[in-house]
Amino acid sequence: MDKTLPDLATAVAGTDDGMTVMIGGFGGAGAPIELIHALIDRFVATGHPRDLTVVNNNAGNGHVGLAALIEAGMVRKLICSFPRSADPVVFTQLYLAGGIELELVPQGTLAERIRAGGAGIPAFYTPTGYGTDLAQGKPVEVFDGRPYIRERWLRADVALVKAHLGDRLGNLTYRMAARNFNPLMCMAAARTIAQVGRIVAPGGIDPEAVVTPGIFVQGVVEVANPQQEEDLNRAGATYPETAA
Amino acid sequence: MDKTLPDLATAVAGTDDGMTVMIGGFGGAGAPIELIHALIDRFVATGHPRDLTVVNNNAGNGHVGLAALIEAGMVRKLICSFPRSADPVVFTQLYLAGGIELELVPQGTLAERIRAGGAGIPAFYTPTGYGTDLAQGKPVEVFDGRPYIRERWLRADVALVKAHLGDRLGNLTYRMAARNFNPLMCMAAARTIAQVGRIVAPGGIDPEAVVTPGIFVQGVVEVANPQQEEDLNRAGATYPETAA
Amino acid sequence: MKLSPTQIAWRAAQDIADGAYVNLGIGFPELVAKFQPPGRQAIFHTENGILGFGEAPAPGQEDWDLINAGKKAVTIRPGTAFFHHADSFAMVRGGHLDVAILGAYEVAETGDLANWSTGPKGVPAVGGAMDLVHGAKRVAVITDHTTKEGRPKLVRRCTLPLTGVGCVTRVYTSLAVIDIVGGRFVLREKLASVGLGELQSLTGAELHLQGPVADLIMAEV
Amino acid sequence: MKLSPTQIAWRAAQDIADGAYVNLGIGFPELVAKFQPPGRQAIFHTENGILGFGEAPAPGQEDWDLINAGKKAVTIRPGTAFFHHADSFAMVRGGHLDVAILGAYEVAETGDLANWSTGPKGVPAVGGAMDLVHGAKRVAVITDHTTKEGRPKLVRRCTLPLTGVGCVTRVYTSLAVIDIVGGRFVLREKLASVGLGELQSLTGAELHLQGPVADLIMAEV
Repeated sequence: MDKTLPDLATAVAGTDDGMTVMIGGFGGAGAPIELIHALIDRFVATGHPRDLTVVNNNAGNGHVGLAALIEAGMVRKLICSFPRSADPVVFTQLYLAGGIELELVPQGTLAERIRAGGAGIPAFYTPTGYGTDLAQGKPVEVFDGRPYIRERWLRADVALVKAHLGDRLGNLTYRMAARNFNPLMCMAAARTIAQVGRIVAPGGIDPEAVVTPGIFVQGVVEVANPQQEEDLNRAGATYPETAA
Repeated sequence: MDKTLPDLATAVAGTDDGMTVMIGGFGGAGAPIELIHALIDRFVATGHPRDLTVVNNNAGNGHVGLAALIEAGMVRKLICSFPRSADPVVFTQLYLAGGIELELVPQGTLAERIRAGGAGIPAFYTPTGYGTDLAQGKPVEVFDGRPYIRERWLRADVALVKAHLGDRLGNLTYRMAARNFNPLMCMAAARTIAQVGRIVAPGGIDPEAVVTPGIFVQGVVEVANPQQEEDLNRAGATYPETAA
Repeated sequence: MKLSPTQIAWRAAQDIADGAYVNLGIGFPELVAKFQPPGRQAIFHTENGILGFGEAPAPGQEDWDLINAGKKAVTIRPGTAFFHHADSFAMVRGGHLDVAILGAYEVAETGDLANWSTGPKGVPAVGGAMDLVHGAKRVAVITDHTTKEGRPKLVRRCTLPLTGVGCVTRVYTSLAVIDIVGGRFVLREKLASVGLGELQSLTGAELHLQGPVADLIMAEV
Repeated sequence: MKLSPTQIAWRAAQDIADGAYVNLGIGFPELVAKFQPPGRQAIFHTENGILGFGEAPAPGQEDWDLINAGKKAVTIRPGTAFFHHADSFAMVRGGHLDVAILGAYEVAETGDLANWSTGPKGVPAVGGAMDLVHGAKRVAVITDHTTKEGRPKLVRRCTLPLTGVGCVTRVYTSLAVIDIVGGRFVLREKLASVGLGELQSLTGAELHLQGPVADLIMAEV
């Protein structure tokens, strides 16, 4: 078995119109910039995929990565906790114009809903959000005298994640706080594609140090020296690159 | 801050009558034999703790570790998935004589209930056990056309776990399949005591390799070259040692 | 004339694809690992937190921190991963395993399985059985076609305590390979030497035909 | 005469024990980390999966894989641990943090907090605020005693969208330290230069006295 994919175009080939796509990262840390840009390339070339539902903690920053995906008009709905950033203009304008749907989810609930999706737990109770506007319509139950609201799992057709090391079996490690939502999204998608800084031979990752076991990963593509959203934004980058 | 404890007696001093005690391990792997034996020592010396509710995957094997704890008469109730082993005579005889209560929980549900306890999730739904005798009395709910049963979290007063490396902040790693329930129980107890093969300085564990972050651990005691239940049983050991 | 347990395990192993994620129940199902067809390498999962473990070590080489769900010593291979019990059962319940192969006391035409308890006597023990029957893409059973007393193990409705409802999709027996489709037993393969009438007489619910019935191979193992 | 934000942060820092696990909300609350009393070392948690991180790196030394919840670069220290978002919020919801210190638009005498939304205009964003108000053993607020327009931020009932119900246990303001006990504001400290009547007039719900009221220290920071 070899889950290695030859290039980014192949890696994003299975993402189709109307799909739910989880995209890893918290802000720029752990954001799979190259995979997102490959998805935009495909849309520019073919008009697909479109009408995507995207799950991410944020709504993009500047004009690269997730912000560029939204700017390209590929996203119908965003499920996130914090659609603000240093430069949130792309999402903000589209949202205020009614051009994109937003499901706002508290950050811990978002993480737990994704984990639940991956773990076969269709619903769970949490104190988070009880008594607030974000609990509207959700069942309330009292356990041991304290009220909780019921939340449903989140699952996706595709997850695009960024990892540090990967092997051909799909085992992954992450780099520092670039871990964040990535391991959870690997669990919750029917098809998880990981861009990794380096592909190593099986056994090249200590079995104790594997963060995402290969069972949660369907494809691995090597992207050496991946771009950082923060660096791109400081350089004023856009994607696709605009003519000067 | 220094969570290091000087010896095993100090480590188990906070475990009192009637408490719920989670004990790590799956069979012998990851079982904190020395902590359990220290608890027995205390009982032998003082008559306490007794009437414990113990959470473990199993019910002990032979006459050491958890089996010895049960044999000493310290356990009122056991919550486990598989109270059988190569030599289950201690639990079996006591159970059939009506001397110990058993709550049988499917293994995955047991793990998830403990994790839920640690994660502040008071209840969740699972397909496991639906339509079986173990679902009796549990609420059933249909999600997306499929029936699930509702399970409650499990929390404990004390968790006794076995880890490989630990530092004075409580960060832990485990050794191979000795990980099993240990990291989950660390999360679910008000007071978690870990016996570790070696205490290292903070930073001696790679931040990426920490399995249990110190926030989940209240005490760390060094037990170099810990005993393996399997080796003890092959040698016909009992605890406390009986006169020949 | 019937398949030995080893031959049943061999037959079940033929349906496991290269790279498949597989959980084998404790005991008899563990035999399946020995018969992977040449060129295929399944990745075995064990409930206690290992993916991609290897065979048993030589006697005397056991490390008791490296065991499987049956508490037997195993080994690591390149690509092995360790994880805790909640992640392990996330793999199970979350639909990530391609196949789970389990033993059975009874399998019903409804797909119901009874394999954990023979009744209220003695000490009950369930382990991971009730979890394993949910989530794996395929849940297969390997079993003798009848009990030692000659009573059918494939039945209309289970009489023993259930492990799971409507969960089994294929049964490999000492006489046949049978799928469970829409609440019916559908015969796919049978020993050439066993007539359809004889097979039906040893089966506690109606066997349905749906397409051709192949000969069940009696491997020389 | 009132405490500056820095002085409020200093006051809040005095109540954090050595070894306490602490989450500081984005922005103003982050100031608290600067004023740990000598000999004490709290362990800071950030939602995006770091425990025990250190101060900001020197400009130019940032690693953008090593950021806090405010997306600002931080550093590691001996004993730092990384983990994923579900484990991070298990720490939050599961009652493992000793204290969370947050900003506020409004705090009610009921302990209700409003700190995430000023109403239906614009783009709503909640982040981890609703999670943080549950689970920490103490949920404290640091805030100016009144709005820029001079209206009370401590009120009988919140008028803005709630972040959480009955969650705040202590409020550090520019004029006072106030506990929330049984649905009432209980005054613990106030600036010596501010009279009780004046303080009450700047507070939107009744201030109760229960034991002595100490002088609020105006630290030279």
